[in-house]
Amino acid sequence: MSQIHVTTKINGDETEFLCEPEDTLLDVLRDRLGLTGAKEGCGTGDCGACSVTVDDRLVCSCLMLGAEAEGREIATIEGMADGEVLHPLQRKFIEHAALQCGICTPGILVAAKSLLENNPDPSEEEARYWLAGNLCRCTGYDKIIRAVMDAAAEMRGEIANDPDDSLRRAS
Amino acid sequence: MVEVAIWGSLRVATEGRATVEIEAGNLRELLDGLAEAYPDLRPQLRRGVTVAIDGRNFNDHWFEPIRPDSEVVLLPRIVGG
Amino acid sequence: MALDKQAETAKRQFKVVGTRPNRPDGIDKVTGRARFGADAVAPGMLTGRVLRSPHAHARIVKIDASRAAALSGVKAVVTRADFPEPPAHVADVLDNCMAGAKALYDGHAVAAVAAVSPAVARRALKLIEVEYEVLAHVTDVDEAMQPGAPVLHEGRTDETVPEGFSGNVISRCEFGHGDIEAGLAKADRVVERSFRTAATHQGYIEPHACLAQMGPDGQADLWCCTQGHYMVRNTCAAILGMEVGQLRVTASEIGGGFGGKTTVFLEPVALMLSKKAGRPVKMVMSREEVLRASGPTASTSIDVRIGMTKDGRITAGDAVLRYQGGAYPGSPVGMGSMSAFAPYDLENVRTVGFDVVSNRPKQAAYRAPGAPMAAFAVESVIDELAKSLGLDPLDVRIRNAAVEGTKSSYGPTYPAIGAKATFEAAKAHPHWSAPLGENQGRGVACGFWFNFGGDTCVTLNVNLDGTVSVSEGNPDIGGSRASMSMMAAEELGIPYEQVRTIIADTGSLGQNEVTDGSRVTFAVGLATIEAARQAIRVMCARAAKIWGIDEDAVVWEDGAAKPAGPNAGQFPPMSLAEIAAVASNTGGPIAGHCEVNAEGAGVSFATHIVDTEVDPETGAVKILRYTVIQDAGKAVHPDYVEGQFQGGAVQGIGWALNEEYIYGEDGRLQNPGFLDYRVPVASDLPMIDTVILEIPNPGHPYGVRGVGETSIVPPLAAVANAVSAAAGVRLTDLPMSPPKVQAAIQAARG
Amino acid sequence: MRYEAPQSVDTAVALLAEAAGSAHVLAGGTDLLVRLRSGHIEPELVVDIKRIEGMRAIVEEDGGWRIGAGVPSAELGEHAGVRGAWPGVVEAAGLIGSTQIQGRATLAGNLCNASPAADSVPAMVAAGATARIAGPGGTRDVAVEDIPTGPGRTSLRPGEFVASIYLPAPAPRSGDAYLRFIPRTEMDIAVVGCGVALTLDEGGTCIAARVSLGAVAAKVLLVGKAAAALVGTAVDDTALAALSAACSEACSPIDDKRGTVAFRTHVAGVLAERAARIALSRAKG
Repeated sequence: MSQIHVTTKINGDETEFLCEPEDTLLDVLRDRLGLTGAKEGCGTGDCGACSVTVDDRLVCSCLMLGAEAEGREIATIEGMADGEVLHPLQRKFIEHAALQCGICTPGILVAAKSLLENNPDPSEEEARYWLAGNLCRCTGYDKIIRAVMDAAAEMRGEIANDPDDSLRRAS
Repeated sequence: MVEVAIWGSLRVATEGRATVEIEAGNLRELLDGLAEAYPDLRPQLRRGVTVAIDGRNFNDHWFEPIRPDSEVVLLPRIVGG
Repeated sequence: MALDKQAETAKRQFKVVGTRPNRPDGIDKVTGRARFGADAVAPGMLTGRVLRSPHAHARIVKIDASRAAALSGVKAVVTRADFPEPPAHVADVLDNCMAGAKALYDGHAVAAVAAVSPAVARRALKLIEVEYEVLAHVTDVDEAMQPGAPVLHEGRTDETVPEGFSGNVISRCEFGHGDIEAGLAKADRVVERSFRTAATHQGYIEPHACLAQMGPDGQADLWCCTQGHYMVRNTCAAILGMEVGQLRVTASEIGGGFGGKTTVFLEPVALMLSKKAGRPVKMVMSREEVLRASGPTASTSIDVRIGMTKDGRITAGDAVLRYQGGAYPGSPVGMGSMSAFAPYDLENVRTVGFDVVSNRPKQAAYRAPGAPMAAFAVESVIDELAKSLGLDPLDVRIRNAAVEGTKSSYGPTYPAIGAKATFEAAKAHPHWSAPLGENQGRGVACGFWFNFGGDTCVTLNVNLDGTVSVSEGNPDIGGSRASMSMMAAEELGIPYEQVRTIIADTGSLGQNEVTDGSRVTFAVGLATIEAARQAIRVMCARAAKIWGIDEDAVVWEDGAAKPAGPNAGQFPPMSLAEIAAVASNTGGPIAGHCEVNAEGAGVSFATHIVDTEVDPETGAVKILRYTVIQDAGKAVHPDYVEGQFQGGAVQGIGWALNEEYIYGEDGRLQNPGFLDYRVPVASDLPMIDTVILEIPNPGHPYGVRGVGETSIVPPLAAVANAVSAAAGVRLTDLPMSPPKVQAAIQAARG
Repeated sequence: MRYEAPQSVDTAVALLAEAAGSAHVLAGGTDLLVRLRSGHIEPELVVDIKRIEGMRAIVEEDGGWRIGAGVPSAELGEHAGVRGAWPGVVEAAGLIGSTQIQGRATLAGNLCNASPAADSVPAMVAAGATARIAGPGGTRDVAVEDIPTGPGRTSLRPGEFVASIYLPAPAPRSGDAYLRFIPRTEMDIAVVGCGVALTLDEGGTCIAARVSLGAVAAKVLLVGKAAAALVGTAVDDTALAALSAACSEACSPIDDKRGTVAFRTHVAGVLAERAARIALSRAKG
């Protein structure tokens, strides 16, 4: 069994790795590259916890071979924030308490980012259908959808970033 | 004496009585007193019980005081999820 | 601990408690940095894998692992023969982790390997030869109870079970008071119905995972995702014959539990593999393993009889509950029986419960264990009675509501409770009177849960710069670190941002009960408050020393020590930071700690309203609107209280509509994956509206009640009542999957 | 296991033909990887065909559309031309799994996986789609309904793979639709699926129809009797009732974890009627 040499770009960085032919992209990210933000919740593409984008297309990294990444551009949760500056979705997830345990959160954020890149002004129903492949067992999705819609509004410039948001919401 | 309510299926161990009287000033004395007076209760006491004292549930706290007029109800051990 | 002494006025003005600050672990969790169970690594780590029984019930005649052990890269093979004879209290737990004489369910672990890679481990499993003698099996609760059913264990039936049942009936319990038949005789209408609920799984997205390392000196470290690392330590130590102090367990971040991570599955096996291999061993379950071989909840069969007068007074309530809890004793039927009629003030009430074993995985707790199924049956019959008598279902519930002083259906007399308040709030909610369209129906139901306390330790350290570090021993499963920081900040009078709470390992604090029973905000919160008060006493003493006045003459207000009144002398207040800065000069570091068995938690109630639309041609059910009304005692962080309400409601919706364990004729699980074990997805649901009521728990200084579990109790019945209203026919069999709903409609309409 | 990503059809065919043991074609991989990871298959060779030129392209051909075997559902959904011509096929492809799955899953893969419940297949059958098969003997075109022969089995010969799917140009006044029934709103395998394509004359009479059912037999069915119930009618209630009855009658499903025989049989009729109404309104423009 010989390993395959793959050259790819992950979160903007040129990356090379060796993998077994049967390794999934998720195996490679987690076990070979130390990018453990993507999670394996099912291994069958039914939970979305391993979501990443490949050439800007949202996919389950558990359903793609590592070898297929050759020459592709991959984005994971680890590349979502710009240094210390969180992506608006990340910030809104914290502010809206859109996570409880947090295991589904990386996958949902990657999927939600992909949604807003494809559709900056989704309806609630569009957001719910886009995210239907991301299971969350803690929240009942309510606060997740609110956070996504709020982030979308902010990214469209409809609502100024309100530093007193948490105070306002507490009243 | 403290009056202790016994749940239905446990009454086989208390000669059919729905309540029994035990001399006890706290939870430990109550549990010891029950085992002493009604040896047939011992298997359940070993499996675990919860004791409701005046409407609040206690599992382990031996020295929780019980007044003579306290309402005391024996329950199977309750656990959460 | 006498909690009453701490009870304070509900009128207290809070500064931090009740606000919605960001959680301290938020950034870790939105950036992918948070480390969950499967994210652990150790140098030289091996991969552990489990071989599982393909049979529902089989005697294990022989296991030959020699070929696996000889495979290059295999470093250890473990079977039951490697474990010492366990103490009685963990015997079933060990047998569930690694089968002994018999495999008792499809997926039961029979052997395990540790190897240098997952691929080698997989190959090794295939080389283990197990000779089975396949036995007849039973997975249905009613069939398991019949005389003549295949019996899993001989001699486990206890003294409470009457003659005439199979050996699978382990125990019987009975609760209640009054005279059922006399009560029913006074009723204008009696409804009697039978109900069934399928087993469901907690469905946490993170599979079980652990990393174990055990040295030849007997010292061991374990990293795992669990609801209680102290439980893991105590259980594993007992199973492996270790001293508790030699095993240190660190809880990783936990990706959901809902009760399912309150026991051990992989951990003792990983430790044994590591012991034999002399290297760290990591084990992670696949989703299939989680569903086949962790701890789903019980499936049930329940009969209910309730009598009601024309004006809506319940004259008697009677229920027989049968719960199969998998292959070992311990189904939550006792709690189901106690909770079934708990929201009501009844003169005549009786519940009889049977704990039954069958060839399924050993059940684990699932959010308010036992209660949702019982509430489904009872609340369905109350709904049917109310409607058949032309009464408003909420009026009926208000009419019969348990209140302070009511003798509960399970025995104790209630202190101040919120049952009636949730009914009245539901009645007043605009949702209750909103119009409905064609094929739509509205349902309402109530739920009850006990809530727990238990052993709890908290240490609070005041740092030299005036910040505060809180260490607690309960894994944070939904924002509890934020709540603890808030309660510490509230008590100390400092900003929330100056407090950081961490989850300590088992070597750092004393015993902590698991994160279960909705106990954390209540019990850990109580201990946090007490630890803060202890630190305040120390800080007041230091200020008194500095000022040269009596300790009793110093009070703590707004985060500072102050002289208590003019007679104590004129000194400017000393803030926490000022006292902390000179701690070394005034006696040493300042800390407070609390070790307590925090018993006396307050019960809680919830009422849910739901609108559904049923497609009469296909039986498809759509949830249109959902409102949760629940008593929280005091909502420390309202976002996370709402989150518990919403999450519980949606798990209940899944249980009501589509989630079920499906067993084939062969006794094997047919749907061990998220494809066919159908948990609700985002597009299945509307927003879940919440109403938080605050009826303070007298047993907690801030009035906190547990909120995590009650929210899953009403939805099964609420959705069933709504679907029944929309379909025009009573649904009594969960889940109400489309084929069942369509068949019921077709049967009713002819 | 060996992984190969050939650049040409010929190389792919050679690899597949030469493979001593089990060889599998990798397009979107959403079925293959599940089976691979669960240990249900242990291939000696996996041939990734996505790097072959043309495999990821959608091109117009004789007024219809040729869709490369590597084109994911999501790209199909973004293609205005295909969407305009065969909205039912595009919608069916858009129902395969989640957004993430649609980023990878392909029509050709959905077809060759040969599940009787595959969502895109009844829609393709109703549309009269053909599959272009590449193999050691060159290429051949086969009607989509002739590819699956039973659950997990196809009529492909050793060394062959589906290189593209061709959707013909729809006749004027045509419409198609696909509906499926699942217990949830997303993420389930079809309990029943139904594709309908029909063409009207200028007077509104149906002059051609194809009706296809999924998940009610060992393979996707083309139900001639159901189509006959529509042809020559104005697709009125009477015709729709006859269509519905014909569809139910054509079913020979199984009881399983997803549905009962009675339920599937009943729902096939319900969906056929609903899908036909949508197709009709599309045909009327």
